[in-house]
Amino acid sequence: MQGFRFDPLRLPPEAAATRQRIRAYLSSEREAGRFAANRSWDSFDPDFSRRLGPAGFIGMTWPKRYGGQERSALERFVVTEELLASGAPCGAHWVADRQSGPQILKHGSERARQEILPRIAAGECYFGIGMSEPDSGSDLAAVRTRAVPADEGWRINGSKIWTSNAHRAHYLIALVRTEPPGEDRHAGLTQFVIDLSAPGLTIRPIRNMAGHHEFNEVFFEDHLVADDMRIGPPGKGWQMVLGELAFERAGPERFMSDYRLLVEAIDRAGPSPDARQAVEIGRLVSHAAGLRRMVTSIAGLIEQGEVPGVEAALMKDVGTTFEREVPEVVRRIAPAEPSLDDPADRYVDALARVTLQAPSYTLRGGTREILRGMIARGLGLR
Amino acid sequence: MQGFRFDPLRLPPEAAATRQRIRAYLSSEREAGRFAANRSWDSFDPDFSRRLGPAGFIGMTWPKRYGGQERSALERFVVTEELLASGAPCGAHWVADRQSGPQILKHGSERARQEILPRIAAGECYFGIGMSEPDSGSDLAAVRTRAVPADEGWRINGSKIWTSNAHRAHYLIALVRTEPPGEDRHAGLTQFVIDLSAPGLTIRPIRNMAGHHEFNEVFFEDHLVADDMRIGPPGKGWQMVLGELAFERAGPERFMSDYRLLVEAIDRAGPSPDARQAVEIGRLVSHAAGLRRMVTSIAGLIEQGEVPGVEAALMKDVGTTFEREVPEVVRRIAPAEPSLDDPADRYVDALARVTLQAPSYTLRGGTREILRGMIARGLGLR
Amino acid sequence: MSHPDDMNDSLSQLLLDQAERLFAEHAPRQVLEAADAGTPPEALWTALEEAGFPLALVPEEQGGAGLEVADGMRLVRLAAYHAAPVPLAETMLAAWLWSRAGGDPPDGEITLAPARPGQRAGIAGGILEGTADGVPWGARARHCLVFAQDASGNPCLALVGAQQRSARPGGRNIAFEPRDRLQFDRVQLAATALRPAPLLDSDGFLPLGAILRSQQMVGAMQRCLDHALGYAGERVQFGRPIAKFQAIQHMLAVAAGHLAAATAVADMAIDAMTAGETANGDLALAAAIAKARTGEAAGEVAAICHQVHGAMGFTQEHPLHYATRRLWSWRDEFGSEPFWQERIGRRVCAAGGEALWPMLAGA
Amino acid sequence: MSHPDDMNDSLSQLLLDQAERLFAEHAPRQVLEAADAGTPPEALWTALEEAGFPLALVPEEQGGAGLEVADGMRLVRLAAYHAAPVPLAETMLAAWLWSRAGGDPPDGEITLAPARPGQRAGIAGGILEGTADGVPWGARARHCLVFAQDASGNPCLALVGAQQRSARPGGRNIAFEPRDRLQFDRVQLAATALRPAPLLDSDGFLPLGAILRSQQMVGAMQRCLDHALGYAGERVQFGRPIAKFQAIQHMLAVAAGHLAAATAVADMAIDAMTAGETANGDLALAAAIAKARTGEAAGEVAAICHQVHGAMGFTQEHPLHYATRRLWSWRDEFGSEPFWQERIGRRVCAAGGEALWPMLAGA
Repeated sequence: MQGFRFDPLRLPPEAAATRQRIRAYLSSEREAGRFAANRSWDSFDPDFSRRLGPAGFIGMTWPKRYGGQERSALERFVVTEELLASGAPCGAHWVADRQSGPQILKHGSERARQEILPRIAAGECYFGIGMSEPDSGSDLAAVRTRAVPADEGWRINGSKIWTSNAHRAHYLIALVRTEPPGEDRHAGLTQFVIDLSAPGLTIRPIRNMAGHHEFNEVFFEDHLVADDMRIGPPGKGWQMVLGELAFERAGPERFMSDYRLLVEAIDRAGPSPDARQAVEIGRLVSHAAGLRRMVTSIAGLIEQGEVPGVEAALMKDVGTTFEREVPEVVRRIAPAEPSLDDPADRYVDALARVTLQAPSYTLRGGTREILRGMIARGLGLR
Repeated sequence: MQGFRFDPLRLPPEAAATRQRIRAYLSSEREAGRFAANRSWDSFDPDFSRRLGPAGFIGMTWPKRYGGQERSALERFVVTEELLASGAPCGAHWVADRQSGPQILKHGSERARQEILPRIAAGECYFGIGMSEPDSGSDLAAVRTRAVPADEGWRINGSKIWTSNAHRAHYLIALVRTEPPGEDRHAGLTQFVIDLSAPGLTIRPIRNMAGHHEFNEVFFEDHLVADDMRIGPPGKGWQMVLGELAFERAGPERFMSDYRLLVEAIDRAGPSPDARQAVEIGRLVSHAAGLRRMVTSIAGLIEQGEVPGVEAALMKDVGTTFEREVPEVVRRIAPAEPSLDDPADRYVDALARVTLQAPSYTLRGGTREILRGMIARGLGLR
Repeated sequence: MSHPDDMNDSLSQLLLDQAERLFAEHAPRQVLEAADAGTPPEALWTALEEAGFPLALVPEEQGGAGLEVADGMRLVRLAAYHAAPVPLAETMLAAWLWSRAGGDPPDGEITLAPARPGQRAGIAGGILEGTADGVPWGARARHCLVFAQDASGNPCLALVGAQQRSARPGGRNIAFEPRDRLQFDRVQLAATALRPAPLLDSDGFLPLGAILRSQQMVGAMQRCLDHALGYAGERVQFGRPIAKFQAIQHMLAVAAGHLAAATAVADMAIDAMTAGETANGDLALAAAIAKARTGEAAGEVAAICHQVHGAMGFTQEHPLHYATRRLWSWRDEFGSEPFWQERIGRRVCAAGGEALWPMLAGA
Repeated sequence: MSHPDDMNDSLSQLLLDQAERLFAEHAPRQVLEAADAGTPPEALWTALEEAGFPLALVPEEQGGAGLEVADGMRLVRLAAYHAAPVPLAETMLAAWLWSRAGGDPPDGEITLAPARPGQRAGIAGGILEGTADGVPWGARARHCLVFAQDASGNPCLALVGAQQRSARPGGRNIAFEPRDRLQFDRVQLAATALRPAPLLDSDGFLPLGAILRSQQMVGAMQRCLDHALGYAGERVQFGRPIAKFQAIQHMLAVAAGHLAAATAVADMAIDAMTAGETANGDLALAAAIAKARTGEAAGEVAAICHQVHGAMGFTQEHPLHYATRRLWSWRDEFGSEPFWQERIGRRVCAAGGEALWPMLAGA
């Protein structure tokens, strides 16, 4: 396909070695009872992240002088997929490691790099995402939060919404308008690193339908941010955000959010499944295998320094469609009444949690409709 | 739902009596070896129709003076669903009975009624549909075939496409432009009954992908049509065509085109199906049951003289989605390599024919996309 | 989308209007929130009892309102439309069955047990023995109507008071409705508390419970679609309401199709229940079809409506989840889709392909 | 959409260009029409033989072109993209296997039998016995490579000439490709015509046949999507190309997703075949995954591309059906999706949930 690059990629030997290292690490964590399996990248556990960082598994690709390991993107990829497969609670550091850190490394000031990256890599510093606003969800270019030049840098007024973990993260990267909207509605936007402990911010919790507090609305009232907390040139925020989104959409978490439910369903079916169970599980596995290969190819593009925007959109659309199917399929082959009140039954518990989480899979990080529009553009239809 | 009327309907006693009559008739036909089962309303068999008419099952609702039986729309409905369930080859008279005859009865001239309706009811006179043109398929209002007043009535130039059976039918009802396109693109269209044996017509066959000749392109070159072969007032063709389409979309053939494949698959699975087969067949049956009730409700609306445009669109969308699923589901529970060369294996034969026909289900009579647009309008979204 | 009461029906508009006002007054947002947090909506239940709704299906001579089954099911849909967090449907059904068995239904909530496939209770010498999981409001209901078979396999109904059974409370479905484990540990029944079960076969409450949940899912789907249509008309992105995007329009058209099909089979089940009062209607098949098709529609409609709502519908603030969490719970209760699909499929296959049509259209 | 040869690959551009020209010249529309009507495309086959494609995978020292497996599969996709109505894929695979078994592959078309699950042939004392249905070009191929097991269950290959087997010709799949019944009636094999089978286990040709069909489906899906993208850009309705409608865009985006996923698993199967040359690669699992996922994608892509084409794509005139009829045929050959899905599922379940990840990502 024109512009769709899913070239076969064989992982290099060092990636295999890294895989063994992270597997050994996770095994020891599990054996020590340090994490409940069946969590995922939306489970916030700072203790887990504070151990994972010093073990060398956060910020792996960054220069050593910023706390990184100077590993390849493929080694980082292997670590992320192993974390997901094990059901480790990665939510605390996930955004910082995946997209905020890389944005700062690539487009941030030297001060931002020195102050922030080593703390991320240590598993101590967490980020939220500051893109959406109440009136601009899918239509990101419609953001109305404004930054105007001030003595110390910029003064920001407005609000951001759906910022995961803003109440327990340290920073977010906010996309704000720095010039009035003109002919080109993508122009005049700028990204800034926002210190969530600084004055001029109010955080309002937004509980999700399962009753959990993950989302927030963040209000900016004359919030001051230094110019060296700017990401990329003023007015070029749209280009910045596209790059950030490609990273946000490109990883294995876009088909593995409920991987642990699949694992539990397999065990529920048992070693001698009936034909229905075998067929449906086999079908899901055939999908997972294809997706894993696609996401591996994308990791290869990232390793080559590419920004795989359309490929990431396509993989995320196919991957999240799969994620949405997993609970719907397994509930049919291993019937259960889902409940959050019986954690001892790991299958029922996973089914309940995933059922309540699944609607977000095709929304967060770009809705299905936005992604399909991007794919259609990649196909030359728009 | 606003405007969606699927009220429960209990069929009246006379419908039950009619059902027994048509069942007895079809049984005797089958026993006499007069039709191969597993055909449907797209199988053209004039012999079958010429027996069915005199038996009183065509044009049933029409006045006796035009060859009808003055039966209710619900009795006609029962006959159509029994024909479909039995796999009778109804293609010859189907369009004439369903939509062309009713259009002529309601909006045609007395001459047209007297000349044509009794022959339809006798099972001797067949119609094609003259709506689509090469450049106006879904966008019907874009028709370019033109009729201009002439001494004897109207002179028509242009062409119609996808006219099923034009090469073996007697008439078609054509939608043509009688006034230049203006502000209101739906204005200035008129419907005419076209005698396919008259001069000024050329019929070009269009074979379908299975190699069958059902479709045609009909070219009009100074074709003359008398004014009393006009349907409805000049310029009001759009209103005429909407009414015709509601009838075209409202019947049980919109979920029963491949009903016989389901029957064969049930027999293929046998009396002791495995769990996969039982579950999937049970699922399809649950869909069929709901659709049958919906289409029965629509028949009730028609009996009350309503034009159930939106309900028909909704039923057709749900019904054809079901029809598209049938071959995809049964091939998974009763695997076979489909072939047209083994008619003795009725399941394999039905599977092959349906597989090749299925793409048309969600196209003919209004594409899925057009229907969903109509439903959305019914929901108040447009 | 409209309210369930837009339908033509025989229930007086008066009664449905009354119910509508009752739910508006006694099941507002705060009551749903409180119920989710564990506080039962006592005022709501009291109001329902005062209106006579729990015993609506019971004949007047037995202390009820003598409502027709179809009208009662309309009320069940309306309660579900409002996500009323009370066992109204269960109580209506239990009271109806008990009255048909010749008993006078008691006041207060009545639940039904067993409620899951594969669970059974037994009766011998007037003594009830058994365990039932996932019983709706099992710990809170004042009475539990238990389906049990005696040694000869005869279906019986036992009316068991709260003090007679032990309950392990604390379980909830994902709509946070109580679903408790009840144990009947050699419960000695009074003579008037044990009766031959009308209408039921060895499946116990499963078919009628499935019909209840089907009606409720219809009501909750209507609510989802109402929410989504409203939201799509208001939410502006890229300079226009999202209702104007073809993708949104087509998704909602599909959802409307599922709702229409689900309503059709739920209506069909009502007919079968009604016929069952006087003739031997094919209740089991109608229940199976209703639950299978409605449950499938529930998943699709919930998914579509969440997609239309975007992140907003995923929040506790937005009321969408009161409907969708119920859909995701109810579709698995009293037998999930595959349970009933398999039933249908086995019956259809055993009869053979040509027998399907008479099964659908009547002999 | 692009041609299969846009990929980076090791096959020289020269060779693929040559193949492209060859198909353009020898497999134009008229040749496809004639083949559908029963006239074999002899000039096409002759041209393919002259180019050395049928024996492309055979080592040079055994008279072949010594092409790598991956490049050979690229050629298979290209032939399928052009709907070339010849058993090129089957011949390439048969010749490759026979050469790996130590034999020198003959000229002419070679087919594979048995080709369906559950069918078997046996060898005893150099005598072959068995029946195989649905054999691709079974009546026309000059040779048939037969998989058979001897009395001890050892997998063998037998090369059988046309005069040695009886054929019931006339069967075709719905792409009108010949699928004949072959009978091996006490066929006495020459010593050089019977060899121990490399790579194969008791499944015989099923896994490798499944991989062939997977590659072919990738090629045919690429063609479908190319057709649909072209048509959507040209066809004007309501005053604009239908490509501008969101419904069309989203459908085609979904199709592109299926194609990408199918390509990924088809590539994976090529890796497994390649690995199998030197190590004990997990061919069976890779084949199962490839056929299951590709077959599922084939149905979806064909459906979407027909929907985009409207009535036009339903005609014999429009070339779309040369691709879609092949997809509908190939997905059921060498085991349909559920056949392979069940294999995968049984293996995964037997190993347990935690073993799935190492199975996907490597131990």
